[in-house]
Amino acid sequence: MKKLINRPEDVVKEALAGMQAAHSDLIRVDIEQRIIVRKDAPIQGKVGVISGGGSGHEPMHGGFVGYGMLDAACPGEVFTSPVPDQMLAATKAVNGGAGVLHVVKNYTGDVLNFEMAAEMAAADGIEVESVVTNDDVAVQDSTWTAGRRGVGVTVLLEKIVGGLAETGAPLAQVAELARKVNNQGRSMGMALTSCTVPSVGKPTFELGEDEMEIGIGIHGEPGRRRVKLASAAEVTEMLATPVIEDLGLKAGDQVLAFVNGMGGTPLIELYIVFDALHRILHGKNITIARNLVGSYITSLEMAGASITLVRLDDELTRYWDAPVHTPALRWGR
Amino acid sequence: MKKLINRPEDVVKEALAGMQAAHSDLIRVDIEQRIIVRKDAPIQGKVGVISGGGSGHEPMHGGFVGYGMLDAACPGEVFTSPVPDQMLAATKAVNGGAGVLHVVKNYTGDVLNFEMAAEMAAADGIEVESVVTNDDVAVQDSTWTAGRRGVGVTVLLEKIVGGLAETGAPLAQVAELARKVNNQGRSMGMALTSCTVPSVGKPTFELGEDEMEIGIGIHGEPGRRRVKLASAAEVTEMLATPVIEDLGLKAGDQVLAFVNGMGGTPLIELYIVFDALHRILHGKNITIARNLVGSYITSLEMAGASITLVRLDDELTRYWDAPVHTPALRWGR
Amino acid sequence: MTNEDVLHWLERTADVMRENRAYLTDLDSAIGDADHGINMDRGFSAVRDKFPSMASMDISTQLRTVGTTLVSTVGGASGPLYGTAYLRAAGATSAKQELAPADVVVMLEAFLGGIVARGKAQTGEKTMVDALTPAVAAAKRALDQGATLAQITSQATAAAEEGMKATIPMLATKGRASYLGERSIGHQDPGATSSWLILRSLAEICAGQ
Amino acid sequence: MTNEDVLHWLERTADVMRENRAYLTDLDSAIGDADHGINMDRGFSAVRDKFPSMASMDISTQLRTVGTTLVSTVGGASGPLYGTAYLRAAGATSAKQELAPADVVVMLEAFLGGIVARGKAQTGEKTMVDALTPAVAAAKRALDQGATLAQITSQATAAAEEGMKATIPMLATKGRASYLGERSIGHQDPGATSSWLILRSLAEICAGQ
Ligand SMILES: Nc1ncnc2c1ncn2[C@@H]1O[C@H](COP(=O)(O)OP(=O)(O)O)[C@@H](O)[C@H]1O
Ligand SMILES: Nc1ncnc2c1ncn2[C@@H]1O[C@H](COP(=O)(O)OP(=O)(O)O)[C@@H](O)[C@H]1O
Ligand SMILES: [Mg+2]
Ligand SMILES: [Mg+2]
Ligand SMILES: [Mg+2]
Ligand SMILES: [Mg+2]
Repeated sequence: MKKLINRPEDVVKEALAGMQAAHSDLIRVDIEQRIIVRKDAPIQGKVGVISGGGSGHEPMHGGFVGYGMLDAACPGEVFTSPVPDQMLAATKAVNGGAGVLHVVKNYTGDVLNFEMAAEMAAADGIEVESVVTNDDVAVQDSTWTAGRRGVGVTVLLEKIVGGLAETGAPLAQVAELARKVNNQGRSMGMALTSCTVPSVGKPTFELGEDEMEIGIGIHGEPGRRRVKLASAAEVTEMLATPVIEDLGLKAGDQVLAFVNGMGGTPLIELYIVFDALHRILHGKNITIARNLVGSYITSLEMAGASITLVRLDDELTRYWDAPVHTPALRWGR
Repeated sequence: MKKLINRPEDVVKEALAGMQAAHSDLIRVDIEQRIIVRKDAPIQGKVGVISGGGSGHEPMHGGFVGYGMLDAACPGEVFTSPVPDQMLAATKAVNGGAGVLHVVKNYTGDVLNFEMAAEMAAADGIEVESVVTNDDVAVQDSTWTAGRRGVGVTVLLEKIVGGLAETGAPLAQVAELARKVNNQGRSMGMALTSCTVPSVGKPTFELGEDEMEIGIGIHGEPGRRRVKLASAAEVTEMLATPVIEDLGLKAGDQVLAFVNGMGGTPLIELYIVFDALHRILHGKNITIARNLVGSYITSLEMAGASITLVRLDDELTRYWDAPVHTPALRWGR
Repeated sequence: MTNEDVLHWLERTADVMRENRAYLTDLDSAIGDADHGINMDRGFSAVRDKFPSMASMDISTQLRTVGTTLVSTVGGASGPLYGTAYLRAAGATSAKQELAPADVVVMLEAFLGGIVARGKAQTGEKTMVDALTPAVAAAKRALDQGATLAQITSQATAAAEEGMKATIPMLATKGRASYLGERSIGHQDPGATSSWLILRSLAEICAGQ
Repeated sequence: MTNEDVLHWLERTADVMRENRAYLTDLDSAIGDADHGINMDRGFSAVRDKFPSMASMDISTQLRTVGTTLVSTVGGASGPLYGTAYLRAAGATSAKQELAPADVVVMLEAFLGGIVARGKAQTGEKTMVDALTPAVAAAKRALDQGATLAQITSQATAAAEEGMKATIPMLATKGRASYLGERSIGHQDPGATSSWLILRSLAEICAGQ
């Protein structure tokens, strides 16, 4: 295992310490409780927006804590959902009296732990709404699965919803916008290589030199199918087509296009994928009104990429454009 | 070779097309002339700041073109210096009458090509100053080498100098600040893995599962020495110590600390390195007044990291903090 | 069984989870995210830290302690699932100083009930439920036939092992493995395996009686 | 030699650079950045595109065209170095309709002169200069002894090959390889190798005469 780490069991703790040291102007890290809280939280009268999940997806979610996005994040062990105690602590830390939104990616572990946390928060008299993201079209016939996974849309949703929450909008409206973003977004990802969970020490799956996985999640789970390596243009086609179809995009639609790297893929390749995606959408007369290109929701050092498209309207565009100031995303201030 | 690319010979061209499609609000890409120009260039009365070098280091340099940083960038083939024609075209495109600064990383290829470009520009009556960055402490006794390489400091220099140029300062002053930043900064890098030049198709060097290279450049050149894998804390020590000593940092000094990923190393590991660096500097009573953590000067998909420290004073801090709006770095607007 | 026996059971479980940390994680690598063994070991290591204080607790309090500890240290799907299981088991044994064979069966039913209540899985979905459901049924049968606690728990363990093996050909429709679709077939479910280990530890303790 | 011979030389050089693309790149992988063969092939492919128009040019214009083409397509260290070399060669042959053996030696001197002027390297620094310096010396010697053009160029090529091999034990102090320090020892310099190939192509053409 080749990683810049110390003891595997200290990876999350030390990465959190590094974030604290680098971003003390924006966030407060509670290493003990394992939560990252916006420095000025709780903000009276503002809905608190929190999220969380396993670590290994950096910058998600801790890198999105700050003005105009998340009020707190709960990092679990690598690829393992955090525990209800963390979510409860985060919920309490950001509750400014207007209630708290839990942004939950649809994985059994995340859903069950956030569910328990919401029960505890309710018991403490804190109003909580939960929104579950499930944008991964690689997971089909969700009646026969735990349901589509929450992946790339989660990042965009946290930005857009955080923008609305900053205006002082009530919890119900914030939750409603969150559901709307989730409904308007779809994603699909692929891997050129596997990744190694530090405490495991060997790759989660083996891939031949001439193979790739299509339809992977963000936890090094094997994908839906293994195929021979293909060109960036072909890969982009494989990812974009099901996304476009599942979302029912039509000529004239405007989208927010997000080309995401899985952690080990350099920016130069992501721009090649974005170029291919741009051609595909242009050919269908679908306009990329906004875009995000970079590694924002990763699987440790996995090489690969995912494509997320969100259908935009004025409301979504407005809150995407709204100022944000977090360690990983910043504009407008 | 596992990459999200099409034909190796199209990598640079397609990545440029992707950048154009993603950032048309900030930059103008001339695929034919192979230059990336700030959208509102030339700006009358403002010194134009340009840089360039081989591709494969994204986001450097193209990702730094925009308000408050570079006016243009010249991307060469992967790991190969661009040609004088590109540099001349970029120089002409950004010349607003106040002259143009060439930021050149110290590699024979870059130096010789920029030298020829400067001769051509002078022949065309454009005032050009060149500043060569050479911050890599891995290269010793530069009387016996082509001199120290230009690495991480280049990124920070382009931001700081771009901030001053934005104020309308004259060419001589801009060049002087550039030399000052270069003098006040040092870097050192390491690799956990090699990288593969697309048109070559196989790794530039082979590294055993238990080996790493210390003192690498940014072109997949082998490093100064090959050692057994070590912990993040030990690696950080190996990189930081020569930087601190060569820069002669003393207790009470303030620095801009830059932990850079080489392309294949995920953010979670960079924060662990930053945590280790923070401990080392804290122990020496050196204050990290500003920092940058992320993959900004890369070697394709190489796994590894580099550490850059720049001694700060009020002037450097002011122009580091100044607003910047480029594809890769943005704050203050 | 006494609170001392329960403590032995929990100690045995903690050891077994450590011994099988890599095995459970390998199973999870094939159809999940390679952490089940790590999760279970982390959770039961936290439980181990509480053993000193648990000697003086009554059975229900011991089980409640395990439940809350797992909930707050395991994470993942198995944390809330096993956490709820032990919490329900605690509820089913409250105020009991000793557990008669019938009480143990009631406890196991509650254990399974907690997992089903939390996870909403039915048998055949390639989860813990596929090991625990036949195990509880076997335990009941043995009890009705007047078997001893040793027989009840060993027959429950045997049934759990069968149920666990039966997950191999199953298509996962719950949990992470369900994302694999057809590719989940041919692999043994990690959670069903940890459930079997929990029961086997119980049987080993009761074998003494 | 006529402008037709020069064109043959350049055509041969372009083919040789293509054939040795991988070889030169491998040499550069060991002590550089794995692109020398790619750079030379890219440059001479661009030159190849100009062959049609070059047939009607005089020798000096042919060489100038090669120089400007290499400068604007190769990049790296070798682009300005070889570019300047051909430009200087063009200068040394201006207004000549044919090159006598003495003119060819003058051309080769100018070629080397351009590389030294641009790169400031001396012999022993593990660069092109280590192949070209002995080659030019050998050419002069042969000329003084009244050798034929075929003999001059083949002796220059032999000297270049020796000089190229002599770079193997050298410690690089110029160019990218110098960053390796001691580790540059034991590897043949890529640029010295391409210089030898350029001379060998010339000798092959002149062998006919
Ligand atoms: N809905 C569910 N009901 C019962 N058991 C489940 C359910 N979902 C998952 N499981 C069990 O959880 C196990 C995985 O646990 P673990 O790997 O620790 O969590 P995660 O899947 O979050 O990484 C699976 O093998 C399966 O037996
Ligand atoms: N200062 C110099 N003078 C002469 N030749 C040089 C000098 N620096 C480098 N070279 C030659 O250039 C060759 C490398 O060329 P190339 O790989 O194309 O460029 P780069 O090093 O920029 O990648 C070296 O093998 C060496 O022979
Ligand atoms: Mg997990
Ligand atoms: Mg090069
Ligand atoms: Mg798991
Ligand atoms: Mg080279």
